[in-house]
Amino acid sequence: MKIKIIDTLFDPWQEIQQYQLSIPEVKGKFGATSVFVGTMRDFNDGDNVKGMNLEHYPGMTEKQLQKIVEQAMQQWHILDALVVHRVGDIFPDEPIVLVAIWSSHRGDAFDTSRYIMERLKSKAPFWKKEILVDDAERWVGKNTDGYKK
Amino acid sequence: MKIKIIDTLFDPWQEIQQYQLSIPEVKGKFGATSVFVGTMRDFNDGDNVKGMNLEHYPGMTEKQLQKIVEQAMQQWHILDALVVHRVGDIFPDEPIVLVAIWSSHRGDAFDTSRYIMERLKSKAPFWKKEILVDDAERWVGKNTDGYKK
Amino acid sequence: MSIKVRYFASLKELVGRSEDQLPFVGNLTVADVLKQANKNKVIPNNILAAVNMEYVAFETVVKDGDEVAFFPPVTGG
Amino acid sequence: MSIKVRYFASLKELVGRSEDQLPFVGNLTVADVLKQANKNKVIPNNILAAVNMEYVAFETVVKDGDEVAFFPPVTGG
Repeated sequence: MKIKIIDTLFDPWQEIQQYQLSIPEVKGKFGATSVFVGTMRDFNDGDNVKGMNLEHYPGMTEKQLQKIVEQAMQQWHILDALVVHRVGDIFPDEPIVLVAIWSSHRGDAFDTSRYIMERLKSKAPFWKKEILVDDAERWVGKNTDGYKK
Repeated sequence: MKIKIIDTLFDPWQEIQQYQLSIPEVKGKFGATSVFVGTMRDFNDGDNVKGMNLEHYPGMTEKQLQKIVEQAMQQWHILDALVVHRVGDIFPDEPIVLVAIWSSHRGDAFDTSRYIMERLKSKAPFWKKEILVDDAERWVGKNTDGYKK
Repeated sequence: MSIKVRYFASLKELVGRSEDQLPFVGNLTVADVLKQANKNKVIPNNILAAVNMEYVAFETVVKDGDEVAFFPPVTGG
Repeated sequence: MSIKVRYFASLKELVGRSEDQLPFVGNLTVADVLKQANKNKVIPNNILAAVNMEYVAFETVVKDGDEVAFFPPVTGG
């Protein structure tokens, strides 16, 4: 399992490739990989957004993410997990978060990646401040529930 | 939208990278990417498996996959979709299927990728024949329901 | 005037061929086509059918020039 | 003998600082700590609290040396 907070641009697909190479013990054992990537959009709540600053609580963030992944592992059979989250200045089209789950069967992989994303969005201490096109800044108020349709 | 049947080894992460570069129109618009990769395991139903041959019905396979993606697009708001499926001889640790969905919001991306995988597993005309370690061959009988826990 | 019949996967192995050409005689259902092309074979009852690459019920009536396919439950993905 | 108090995001901007050091006087709850450190401020009522990087209820009693953090609802991912 790996949890990584980074303050520079990352390529989620390269992160997955590299991490998968580092876990040869799951080779031939995993039949399912479920991945979620959250990417910055250039709009939110009806406004054009030109950038964002992502603040976090160093130490607590890692601790809470660790806990979330462990809670998932108690509910589903998974082989490995990778969570990468960006902090600092972020611009549209840049990835913010990556969750990748390896498991034998697809049900576990799907359920776990979604569970981790929902928990991360409600429990991991990250805060987004958006910079609008007119340079006005605003804190994002609340994350929405991703299970609702 | 792209649907691709291939008979050679592919790297799912590279496929996603490349496809994403080919759809600049969604840049800044997608906030969520949900990906599923199905990979060949070296065991199934309690036996060690050394290889597999994947047969399909050329023409009908593409037609049914197209239909499945269109049905998903009627139910959820998605921006783009990529489906890649391998046919022919496949060996353990090689990817079999890739489904990638781009959408504004994560709920749609998660729901769509899972829906497409379930429909693909029950409707797309592919058939797996496993080759066991003693060279015995057997057809896989039935796909299980991935929504069950 | 004919119907093309195709078989896939384990069913292809069971019937021992991948294709038949049946003369079109009118008013045949998909079930009739399967029976007519495989007179002495016991066909598993979980077989699926498609006409022109779309899933159909076995009661569907076949038209001249149709491609009728039979195959076991699919196992891709 | 002290308690470290930390503020994040919009709450940090509201209180105008990121940290306080409070003397440990015993028998204080998390709610007391917030009140004591911000006597003349109206604090939004959706604020969350953590002690030593774990979420806690505002009734939790604080121990000497604890790090108590306050912040708005999280918005990562």
